[in-house]
Amino acid sequence: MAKQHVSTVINGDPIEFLCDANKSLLDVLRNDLGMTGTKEGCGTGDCGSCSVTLDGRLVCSCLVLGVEAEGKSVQTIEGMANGEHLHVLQRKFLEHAALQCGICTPGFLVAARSLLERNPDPTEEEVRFWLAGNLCRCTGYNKIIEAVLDAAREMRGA
Amino acid sequence: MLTNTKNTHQTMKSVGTSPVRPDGVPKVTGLAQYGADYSLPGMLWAKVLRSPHAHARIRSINTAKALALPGVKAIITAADLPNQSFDYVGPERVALNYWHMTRNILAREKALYEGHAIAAVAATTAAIADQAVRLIEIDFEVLPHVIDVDDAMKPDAPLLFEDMISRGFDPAPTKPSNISKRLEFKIGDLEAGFASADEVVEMSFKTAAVHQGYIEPHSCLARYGADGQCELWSSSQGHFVVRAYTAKLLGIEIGNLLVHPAEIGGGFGGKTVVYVEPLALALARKSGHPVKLMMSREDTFKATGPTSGASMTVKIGVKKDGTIVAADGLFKFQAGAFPGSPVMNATMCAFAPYIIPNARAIGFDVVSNRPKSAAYRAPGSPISAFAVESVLDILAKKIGMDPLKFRLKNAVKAGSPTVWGPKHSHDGYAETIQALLDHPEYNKPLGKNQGRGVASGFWFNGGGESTASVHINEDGTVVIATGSMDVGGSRASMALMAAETLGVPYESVRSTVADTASIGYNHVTGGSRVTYATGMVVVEACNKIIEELRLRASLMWDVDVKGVIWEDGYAKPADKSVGTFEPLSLKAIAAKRAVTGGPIGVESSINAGGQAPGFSTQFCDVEVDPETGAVKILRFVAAQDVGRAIHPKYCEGQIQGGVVQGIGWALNEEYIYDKQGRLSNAGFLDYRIPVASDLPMIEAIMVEVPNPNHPFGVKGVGEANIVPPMAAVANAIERATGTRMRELPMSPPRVLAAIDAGRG
Amino acid sequence: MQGAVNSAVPQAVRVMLTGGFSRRYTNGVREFEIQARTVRGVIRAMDELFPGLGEHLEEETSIAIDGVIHEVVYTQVIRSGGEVFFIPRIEGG
Amino acid sequence: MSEMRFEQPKTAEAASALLAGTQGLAKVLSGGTDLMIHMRNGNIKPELVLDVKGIAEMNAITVEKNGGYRFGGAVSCMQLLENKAFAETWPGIIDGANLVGSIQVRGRATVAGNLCNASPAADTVPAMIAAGAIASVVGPAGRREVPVEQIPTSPGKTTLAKGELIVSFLLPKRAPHSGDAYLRFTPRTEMDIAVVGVGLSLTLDDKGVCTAARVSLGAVAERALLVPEAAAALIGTKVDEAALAKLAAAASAAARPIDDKRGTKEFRIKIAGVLARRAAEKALARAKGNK
Repeated sequence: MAKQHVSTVINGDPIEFLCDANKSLLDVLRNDLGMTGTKEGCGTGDCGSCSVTLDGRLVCSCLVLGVEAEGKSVQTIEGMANGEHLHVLQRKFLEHAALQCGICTPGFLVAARSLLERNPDPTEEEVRFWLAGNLCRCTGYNKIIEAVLDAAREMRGA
Repeated sequence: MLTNTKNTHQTMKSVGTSPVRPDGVPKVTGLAQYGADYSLPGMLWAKVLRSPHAHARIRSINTAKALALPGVKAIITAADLPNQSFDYVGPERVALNYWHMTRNILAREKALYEGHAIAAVAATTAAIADQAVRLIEIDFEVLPHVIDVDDAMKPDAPLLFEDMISRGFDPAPTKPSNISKRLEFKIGDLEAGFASADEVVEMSFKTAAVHQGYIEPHSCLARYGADGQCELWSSSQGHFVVRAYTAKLLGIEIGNLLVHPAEIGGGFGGKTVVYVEPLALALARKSGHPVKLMMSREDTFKATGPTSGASMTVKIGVKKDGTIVAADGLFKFQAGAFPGSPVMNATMCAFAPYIIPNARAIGFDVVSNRPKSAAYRAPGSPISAFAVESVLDILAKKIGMDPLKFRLKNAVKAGSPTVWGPKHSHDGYAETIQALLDHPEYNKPLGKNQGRGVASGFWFNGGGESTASVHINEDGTVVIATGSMDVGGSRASMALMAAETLGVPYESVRSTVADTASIGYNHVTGGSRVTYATGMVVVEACNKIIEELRLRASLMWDVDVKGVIWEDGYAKPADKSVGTFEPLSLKAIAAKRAVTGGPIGVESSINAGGQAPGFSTQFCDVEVDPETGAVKILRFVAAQDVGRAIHPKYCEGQIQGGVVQGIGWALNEEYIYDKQGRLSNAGFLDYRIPVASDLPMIEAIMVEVPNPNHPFGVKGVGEANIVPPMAAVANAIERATGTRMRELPMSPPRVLAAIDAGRG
Repeated sequence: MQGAVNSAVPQAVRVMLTGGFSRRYTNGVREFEIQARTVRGVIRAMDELFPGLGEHLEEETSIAIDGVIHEVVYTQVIRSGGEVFFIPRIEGG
Repeated sequence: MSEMRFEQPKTAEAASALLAGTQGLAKVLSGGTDLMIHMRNGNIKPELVLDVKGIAEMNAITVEKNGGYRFGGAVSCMQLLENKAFAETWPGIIDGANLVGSIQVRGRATVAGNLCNASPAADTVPAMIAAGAIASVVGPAGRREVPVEQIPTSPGKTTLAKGELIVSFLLPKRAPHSGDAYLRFTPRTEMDIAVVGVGLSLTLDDKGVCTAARVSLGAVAERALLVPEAAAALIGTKVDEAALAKLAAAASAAARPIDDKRGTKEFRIKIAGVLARRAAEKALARAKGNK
C-alpha cells in the first residue's frame, strides 16, 4: 500500500505529511516531523509520556494512528508556550521543582492544561485522579500536584 | 563547624535557596534532547533479536534470509565483538568482569535469560529492521532453567556456568554451582551475645526482584567514522563510564570514542551500565552508517538489570531495657544471569544504624536465569533493611518499648563500631529519630484497621573522581562545566555553590555538563556522590580562579598580590596601605583580561573522600481493608540527615521520590515469571509502579547535621530515603491487622491470605 | 627499613584489613603495625610484607583513616599512631 | 510501506460491506486503545482497519421514543461521562466507563470496543449487562438486536460474524426507584485491569422491596457472567443483611476464575462476594436516592 497523505493542524500550524497506515501519531510526530518533545515511555498507553490533545481531547499519541490526524487539530508540548512566553503551568513546574529528570514533564504539562481547561478549581484529589494516567518515577508526585494547584489559583486570579 | 567558616548559615546568599534550574526551560518546552531524540542524515534503525528461552545453548545463528531483505545494511552477533579475558577487575564489591559483560550485551555460548540479546539488525527503516529480526534463524538447545534464589542454590539445580567454583569458601568447593561468592563480616562473640539476651527473635523473609522503573527506555545514536573516530549520543548516568565500557567491548581506544551526554530520563542506578551503546556502535562500524538503537519498554523490563530478589534470615537479641546485644543475618541474593548482586552492600548496611557489639552478616551472590542485576538506589540496603527493621519492630513490641525510642537507645554516633571494621565517624542518625519523636502527628491516635509503622535506613554515600572547569566570560559572567550527568537538578546545585564561592549572583553562572572531550574524567552520577564530590571540585576550581582574579587585579593596580583580597564578588585592597582603589568586579577584571595575561579559566580535578553516610528514619500510617487486603497509605513522614541542603526543593524531591519508589516496592512491584521462566508482566500495566492517585503528600523533613569535610557541609541525599519504606509499611500493616508480612510485595491477595490465616 | 617518605623520623601506624580481603591476600592476618607518614608509605610497607599486595590495595579498596572514608590516594597524610582500615570500595545506585 | 489499508466509511452498511469484502483480517477502529496494542506487539497484522468515527449514528447519544437511551458504538467513555443526563440515569455504567485505563485512554476507548475486545475483565461490560443493554448489530444480512451478555464468548472471541459490527446500544427505560453500580478490585487506584468486577442493577417498589435485579461478574470466568442466582437473592427482599449475605455467597459460587499474574483463584472467589455486597449497597443507596 502506498503511504497515505494526511493534512492536519499541529499547534495551530497547517501541516501535511505522508505516512504508512499502521504508523502511530507518536512515531509521525517524533520521527517524521522531528517534534521530539512528545516522549515514548512504553508505547502501550500505560505511562502518559506521549500525551497530546486531538481536537481538544487528551489522548496517548502512541495509541492513535497517524492517518487519524486527517482534518483534526493536534496540540503538543511544543505549542504550549507562546513563543518565549511560558504557559503559567510551565512556569509553576519550574518554580516548584516539579520535575527532576523531566522525561514525563511534557506529558504532565499537556494533561494538566487539559484538566484546567475543564476544571479551573480542582481539589488535590481531582488533580491526582486526572493525572493518574501519567507516570513519574522521580518526584513521588508531591511537587507536580502542588505546581498544578498553584497554576490553577493564578489562572483563576484567586 | 564548617571548614569554610565565612559561609555560616545566615550570611549565605545562594546556597540554601531554590532557584529555577538552568536546564529547566528546555525540559518544560520539549526542547531538551534525551537519548532517543537525536538523529543524523543517512541514519539506520536497529532492532535486537532476544532469546525466547530462559536457558538455552546457542548451536548456530543463520542470518542469510535476514541479510537478503532489501534495506537491511548490517547484522551483528557476539562474533562481531572481541572475546574478553576472564578476570575480576577493580574493587571487589563492584568487580567488573568483561568476560561476563560482553556476554550480557550479546549472548555467546548460551542464552541465559528470556530477553537476552543474541543478534542486532540495522536497516533503513524500523519496520524493515523489525521484519529482518524475525528472519534470523537460531538453533537452540533448550536447557532446564532456575529462577528462584533458593532453588538456584540447591545441589541439583541447573547450572548456568558449568565451571563456576564459588569464591569466598575456605577450602574452595570442588563441584561447580550457581553460588558465585560467599562473604562474611563479623565482630564480637555471637554466642555470648545471644546468651546474654532477654528476648531473641529469628525470622525469615523473601523479597522479589524489582526494576528501577525509569520512564525513559535505554536508547542511543552511534556514529563510527572512516578514520576510526567514533561518537555516541546516549542517555546514561555517566558518559565517561559508557565510553570506557563501550571502547573495551569493541576493542577500540578510549581516545577514539567521544560520548555526548544526552539528557537522561531517570536512572536510579540502572543506567550506570551499558546495553545498547556497544551494539549500536558495532552496527555503525559494520554498516558505515550512523545507527539509532532504542529499547522498548518490554526490552527494558526483560533485559536490563532489576535489583535482586532475596531470601534472608535475621536473628536479633535484646535486653529488657532495649539494648541490642547480638545480631546475625544471612542474606542470599539473586545476581541474575551473571555474578554481581549488591549483596555485599546489603551485609554491610543491614545493622549499620545500630551499636551492636556482637554481629555477623553472611552474604551469598547466586546466579539464576534472570536479567543480570544492576544497581538500584542504595543497592542492597533496602532489601536487608526490610528484614532487620521488621525483626527490630517485633522486639520493640515484645519488650513494650516505643519503636523510635528503642532505635534511639541503640543509635550509632561518631565512634560507634561497624560490622565491616572502621568506626563510624559522623553523627546524624539520632537526629533523624528525634525529628520524628518531635513530630505532632507521631502520637496521634488512629482508627479501626489503621496502624503506624516505623523504620530506619543507612547508605554510605559516595566520593570518587570528578573534574570541573570555571571560565570567566568577556563580560564577567561565569561558565562552569562538569562531567556529572544532571538527573535531578545538579546543574542548579553546582551553580549555587559556584555563585556562593565567587560571591556573584546565581543568575550570572551558566552551569553545563560537558562531553568526554571537553572536561576531565568524571565517575558516574550515582552513589549520592555528585553534590558532594563534584560540588567539592567546583568550589576548589572557584577558589583557584579567585587566586587568578586577585593576581589580575594586582597587575591592574600594580601592587603585590598579597595586597588584594576577594570579597562578595569583588577584588579589594587588603587595607589602606595598599592604596585607595575602587573594588574591581568580575566584569571590570574580565575587560582587562588581554593585557593582564589572556583568557581567565581553570580546571580542577579530585578523588574526593571524607563523605559522611546518609541516615533516614520514617513513619507511615496505613489503613488495611480486612475484606480485600488492600493497603491504603494515609500518611508518610520521612526524616533524613542531608548535611546541608544546597537546593532545598530538589533535596526534598529526592526524599519524596525515594519514599514513593519504596512504597511501590512494598505494595505492588515484582517480577512475575511463568513456568517456562518467561517474564509475564514486562510492561507498566502489570508491573505496577505507584500512580498519583495511590498516594498522599509525602512529608519530607530535612535534618541538617553538616559534614565538616565539605565546604558547604553537604551529605549525599539521593539514596538513604528508599531504604526504610518497605519495613515501615510492613510494620504499619502489623499494627493495623496483627499479621506480620514476611514477603514482598505485600499485595492484596497476600495480605488477605495472611489476615485470614491469622484469624485461623 | 625506612618506610618513611622523607628523611624525618618514621612514625608507627596501625593497618587493618577485612576478613575476606585478609583471607585472600595475607593468609588471614588482619592487623599490622608499620612505619609510614602517607598512604604511599603504607602501601609500600604492606607490599614489602606481601609482594603484589600493593596493587590489590590500590585497585580493590577504599580506605578509612581514623574512621573517615577516603579513596586510596597516595598523598593522603596519616597522623602518628593513626588507624588505617582498607575496606571494600562502595558503589552506589 | 505497509500492507495495511485504512478506510473511513460514512455509513454502517458501507462499513459492514468493507469488512465482509476483505479476505484477510479486517478490524474495526473506534478508540483503538486495545487494537493498537495488539498491532504493536505483533499479535495481529490486519489487512484492513476501518475507522468508524465518521459514521453519524455511531456518534450519537439520544433518548428513544420508549424513553430509553441509545448511544453509538463510536461514543468514547469521556463523551458518556460528560453527558450529565445519561450519567444521572445510569451511574453504574458511568462507574465502569470512569475506570477504563486512564483519562487519556478514556478519551478514545468506547464501550463497543471494550465489549468486542472481549477481555473477561472489561470494565464497562458488567454494568451494561446488569442494565440489560441491547446491542444493535449491522451485518451483511441486515440489522439484528443482541443482548450484550451474548456478545463475548471467551478471551478475544465474540459471537459477531464476519462483516458484523456494533452500531449502537439501547438501554431500557429506567423505572423509578432504580439504581445501578459497578465496582472492581485493583491493586492500584487507577491504570489497572480488574482482578474482579461486579455490575449490579436493582429496582425497588415504593415500599422499598426489590422487585427486579440483575447481577454481572467480570474477570472471574472466560467472559463476563450474568448471575441469576445472585439477583434472586435480592428480589423480594428489602436488600437487608440476610439478602446481602446470600447475594455474596451466590456471587462467590458463580465465580470460576483462573490463577494469573493479577490474582489467585481463592482471592477472586472471595472478593467476588465482597464486591457484590458493596455494589448492592451502592446501587441500593442510589435507588433510594432518586425519585
